[in-house]
Amino acid sequence: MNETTEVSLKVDLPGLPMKNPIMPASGCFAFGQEYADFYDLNQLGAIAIKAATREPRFGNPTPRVAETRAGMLNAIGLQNPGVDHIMAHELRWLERYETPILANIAGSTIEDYLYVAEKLSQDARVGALELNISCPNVKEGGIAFGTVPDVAASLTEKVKAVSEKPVYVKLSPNIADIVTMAKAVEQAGADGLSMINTLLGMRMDIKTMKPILANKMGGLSGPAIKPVAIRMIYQVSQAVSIPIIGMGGIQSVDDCLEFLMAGASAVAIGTANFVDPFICPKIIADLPQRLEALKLSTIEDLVGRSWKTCVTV
Amino acid sequence: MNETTEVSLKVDLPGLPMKNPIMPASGCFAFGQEYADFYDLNQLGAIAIKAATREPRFGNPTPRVAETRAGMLNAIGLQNPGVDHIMAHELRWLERYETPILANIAGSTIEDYLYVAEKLSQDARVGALELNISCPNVKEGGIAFGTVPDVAASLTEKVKAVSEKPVYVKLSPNIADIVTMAKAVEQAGADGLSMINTLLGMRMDIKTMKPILANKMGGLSGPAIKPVAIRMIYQVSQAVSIPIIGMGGIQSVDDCLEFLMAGASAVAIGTANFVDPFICPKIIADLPQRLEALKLSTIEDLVGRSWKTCVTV
Amino acid sequence: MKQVEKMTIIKHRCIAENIYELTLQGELVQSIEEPGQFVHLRVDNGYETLIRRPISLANVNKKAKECTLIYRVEGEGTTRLSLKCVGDRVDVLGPLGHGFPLAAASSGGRALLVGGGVGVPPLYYLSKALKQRGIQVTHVLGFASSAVAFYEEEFRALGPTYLASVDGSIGSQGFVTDVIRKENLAADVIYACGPTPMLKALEVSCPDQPLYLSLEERMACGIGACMACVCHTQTDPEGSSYKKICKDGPVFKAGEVVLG
Amino acid sequence: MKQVEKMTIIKHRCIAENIYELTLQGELVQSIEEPGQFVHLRVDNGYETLIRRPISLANVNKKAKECTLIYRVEGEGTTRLSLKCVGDRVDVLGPLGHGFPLAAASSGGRALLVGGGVGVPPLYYLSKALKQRGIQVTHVLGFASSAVAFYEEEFRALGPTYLASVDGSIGSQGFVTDVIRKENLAADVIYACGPTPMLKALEVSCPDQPLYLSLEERMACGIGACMACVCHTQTDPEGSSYKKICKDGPVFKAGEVVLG
Ligand SMILES: Cc1cc2nc3c(=O)[nH]c(=O)nc-3n(C[C@H](O)[C@H](O)[C@H](O)COP(=O)(O)OP(=O)(O)OC[C@H]3O[C@@H](n4cnc5c(N)ncnc54)[C@H](O)[C@@H]3O)c2cc1C
Ligand SMILES: Cc1cc2nc3c(=O)[nH]c(=O)nc-3n(C[C@H](O)[C@H](O)[C@H](O)COP(=O)(O)OP(=O)(O)OC[C@H]3O[C@@H](n4cnc5c(N)ncnc54)[C@H](O)[C@@H]3O)c2cc1C
Ligand SMILES: Cc1cc2nc3c(=O)[nH]c(=O)nc-3n(C[C@H](O)[C@H](O)[C@H](O)COP(=O)(O)O)c2cc1C
Ligand SMILES: Cc1cc2nc3c(=O)[nH]c(=O)nc-3n(C[C@H](O)[C@H](O)[C@H](O)COP(=O)(O)O)c2cc1C
Ligand code: FES
Ligand code: FES
Repeated sequence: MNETTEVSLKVDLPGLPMKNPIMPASGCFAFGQEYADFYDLNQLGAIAIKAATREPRFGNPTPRVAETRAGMLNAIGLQNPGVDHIMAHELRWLERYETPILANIAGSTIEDYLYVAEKLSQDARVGALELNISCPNVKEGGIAFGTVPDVAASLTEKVKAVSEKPVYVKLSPNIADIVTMAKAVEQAGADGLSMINTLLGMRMDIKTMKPILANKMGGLSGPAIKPVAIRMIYQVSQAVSIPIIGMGGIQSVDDCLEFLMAGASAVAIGTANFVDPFICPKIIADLPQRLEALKLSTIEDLVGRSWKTCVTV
Repeated sequence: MNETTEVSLKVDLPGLPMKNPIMPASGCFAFGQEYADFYDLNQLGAIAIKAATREPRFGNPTPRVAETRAGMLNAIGLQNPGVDHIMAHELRWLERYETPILANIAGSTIEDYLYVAEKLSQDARVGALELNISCPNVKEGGIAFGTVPDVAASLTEKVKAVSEKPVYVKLSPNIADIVTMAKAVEQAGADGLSMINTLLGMRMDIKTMKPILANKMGGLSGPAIKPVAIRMIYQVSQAVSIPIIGMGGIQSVDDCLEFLMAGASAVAIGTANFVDPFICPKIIADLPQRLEALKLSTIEDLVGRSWKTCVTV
Repeated sequence: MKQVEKMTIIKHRCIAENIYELTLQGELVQSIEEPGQFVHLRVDNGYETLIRRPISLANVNKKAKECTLIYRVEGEGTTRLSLKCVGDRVDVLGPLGHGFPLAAASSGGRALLVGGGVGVPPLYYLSKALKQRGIQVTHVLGFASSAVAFYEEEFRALGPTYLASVDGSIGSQGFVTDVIRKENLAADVIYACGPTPMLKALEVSCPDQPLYLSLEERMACGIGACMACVCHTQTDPEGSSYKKICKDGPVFKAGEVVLG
Repeated sequence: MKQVEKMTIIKHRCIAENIYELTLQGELVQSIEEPGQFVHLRVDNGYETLIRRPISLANVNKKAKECTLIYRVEGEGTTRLSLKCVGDRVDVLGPLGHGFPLAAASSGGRALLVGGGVGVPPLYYLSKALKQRGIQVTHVLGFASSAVAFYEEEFRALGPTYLASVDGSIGSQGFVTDVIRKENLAADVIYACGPTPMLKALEVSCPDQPLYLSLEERMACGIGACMACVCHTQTDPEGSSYKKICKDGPVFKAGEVVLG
């Protein structure tokens, strides 16, 4: 008990050899440039970049964000400069860092997804793909990919066929049975899961009596959704054998621990970056002492501790 | 603009002639006795009583509650003394008040539901039934009633057939497509909808590395879920023509207004009763001046204002 | 009568490692009926700590309209509470629950008060009330270590006081039940508050005297409406009969309810 | 360089109905580059107001390491901010964005500064900076009514100042554009900040002078990472090209972006 434990934060996920389990979540870190003004991005375990689509997208009209209790709504609408621009500029810029890149991809049609997946997977800077089948802010088709297991599985299979890199599927929480969905995409060849994306929500402006967001509905993120994320990860991690990148409301090192105990192998931090630009390095710095306090020496010792009955320590 | 408007808070719902749109939510007010120590229950628009089941139920082991960011989890497990006891004692006690009663009913089988519905609907004290098809804390069957539209519709139809009182169906938010569910139960004869019940969530205890709740998962309520509730009510109220009792995280008069603007005809207040036992009468007292500030004279003027394009004021 | 009041902090200090003594002033104090009752605190007006926290009354001064709570900094709510200053106001719901039956001990009789950790505070108010009624009080207080022990002198001023600690750093090493056995402490009635294992051990080791136990459970409403804090009765341990700790308790006679 | 700092409140007062003047002290002030930049405030450490609030710099004193913000109590965040006291610390991210180009006016030239409501504050810092560079400043300030008007004297000390109000209770009745027309105010460059309808009206009514507009949009990150605050460019009004108000703005040259 009293000997000093050598704590290792390393996590080895398909395509993502991470020096610690912390990455910024897609869409909450753009392509890293803005946060590079605050700290060295090499500190991060990985970086999930903003969703790429085939064509450049402007996204939704503004207002695009609204605050809620312990959360926020966003309806960005996948604004991005398109896969070609991202490869030519954003990924090139990221070459100066060693941190593995998880490239989030989105689309309205299967063809779009395949086009983007094939291209991005060939980029040397990309460690793995993250298939965003769950963006609530895109009107055409987006939702079906995320809520119908067969549709999600078939998309996953096709993306796997064209991708040279491991594929993570990012699951939507706007669904009755997350386990069936997770098993379907595992069966279809997914190398990992990211969960959860945002819950579909809305807020009214009391003065105008209209929705605050121009898009009316938006995705709810932040601490408010954490219990839903923990529950889903707890359920899914016991039903699948591929690793899970957990996210949804993480604001502190203890939140991270909860996700790992629930069954996530690594975590992503979204909304909290907007509150505190230094949140990722802060949590990374806090991890070793918290692990020690729990008398654990690796991150893996923690993964799924809430349901694993016997664990070799 | 400057003449004093006669503000009326009345809301007339099937079986529930309410003098104002505020009622405590089922399970958060027991059968009223405890709150009668704080204020006269005749102030309330209606009272939704705790779920009744055929047999008395102890419910789940403890701990049954856990706090989350801007919310709480509960896994009470429908503890109640059974329908016979409720009719013989709790409803008798409530005879001293004029406030209409919405009697929440739950069960594990269709037969259970029908037994309880028939009995309760014959009680003179009951204004309407609220069919809880969505309790996430009951293991056997509970979830299917709430997530499969056909199952919910068939249950609704059968309950309608045995009930002498209007029937509200209480919808679960743990579902991908709330509109299809709402339309199915409307089609099946529901007189109204209550929404939303709790989101299924979970929390870990960092010290023990285990779930805090003995039942592991529980229902998330409180301000955290409000954006999901508002979104669902906004979607459903435009798709059905039966009234909606809105709930999920209401803590203030402005929260109520948001629900009404989204499309609810009345609202229920749950978790906030635990925070402030006086919350219902406080909100009732705050309503007239807020209506006046919006230059509205009835609650109905507000219902669905966020999506109604032309309204006669 | 239960009420909700913004009470004023008139004293707040750290009395042991992570243990705070908080004195509040307000009208609500007049309604307090008996030791063992508790109050339900709203730590923030905001959403950090949405639900209230139950804390026992450790002392009551009706004339000064003051009551004292002693609490351990446990999680977020108590951490935030510990940062409040004299003059700040705290939203209090109370007094709640049924406390220790003073009448179970008759004047001139002997009462044994057994407390563990943050189960000790309500026993202080109890001991004072018993003493006032002419009852001889003996205390057995268990703490994890001397660092977190408190109120030793205060208890000694009321009657014989034995301490036990897990690490032996204060009093004798061991549990309160060890002390009771070793010192052969007898009484007409025993009152206890502390961790469930301690209460269970007492139930087993003191079967002959009337024994009253104060229980804890995670609570939401604190007034009997939410069903968060129930326990089975011993006559129907698997059935549907139950008691609410917040409303029927927190103090129960040993043998009445099943200890969690 | 942008930074995050807990700045200390050294002055905080109500200067008009629901309008507060807040002076903060800290190292961050050294990094402020130009008028029109803003800071992003975290009002609570908690979850009431999860995301930050953008507020313009209304005055900067680098020697004293002080900056002043003027804000209107609008919703929950600014309400809570208004309750903070001298000595309290506020978590500030800044300085952010690109401000008004001072070089657009040359020494001896004339600048017209047009503000509406809580768009007025950044113009004060701008006016001082212009004046220091030897530029003649004229101000046209619009307010809803005299009750919410502020800083009239401060502006008058820098140059001619015209007021307009919707209800005529202060200055002339009408909009700022009415004043500009009526008074025939001309300048080499116009700087404006205020509600979008005001900015649009200026774009239409002052097509000939260089015109710089400071825009507002609901923000999350404030640094260009979340894409909350974008607007279309006028060269590609329906397309995918865009500017971020937080990072590329909040000040744009008229004609550069589409006004929401
Ligand atoms: C009737 C009663 C009397 C009590 N009297 C005292 C006392 O005099 N002094 C004292 O130090 N403690 C007392 N406790 C325990 C005290 O309520 C908890 O330590 C406290 O609520 C922890 O809150 P937190 O915000 O620090 O922890 P958090 O972990 O942030 O609390 C989260 C939630 O869990 C609940 N919770 C956490 N731990 C406990 C616990 N052990 N028991 C009940 N609820 C818990 C909280 O009330 C809250 O709802 C009493 C409990 C009960 C039921
Ligand atoms: C670059 C910039 C500079 C600004 N400078 C000033 C200033 O100097 N003085 C001043 O009084 N106001 C200024 N504002 C407006 C100010 O940011 C909002 O009034 C304030 O955020 C409202 O917050 P709240 O918590 O009171 O309202 P809430 O309604 O509780 O806010 C909820 C959310 O909406 C956002 N929000 C609400 N209204 C606005 C708005 N009008 N503009 C942008 N976001 C909004 C908030 O930032 C927050 O994220 C500025 C805005 C921007 C974008
Ligand atoms: C402004 C914003 C933009 C987002 N954009 C994306 C995106 O492009 N692709 C994606 O898969 N998820 C996106 N998300 C979802 C986040 O990656 C994350 O799953 C979610 O916000 C929950 O985590 P959090 O609570 O830590 O923010 C976005 C979230 C926010 C708040
Ligand atoms: C402790 C607790 C018990 C509940 N019991 C019931 C119940 O018996 N029947 C039911 O339909 N809903 C029950 N609910 C759900 C509430 O009625 C309500 O739908 C939900 O809590 C959302 O509202 P709120 O955020 O205002 O609490 C319960 C909620 C809580 C917190
Ligand atoms: S805490 Fe609600 S019934 Fe006891
Ligand atoms: S506020 Fe995030 S990009 Fe501007």
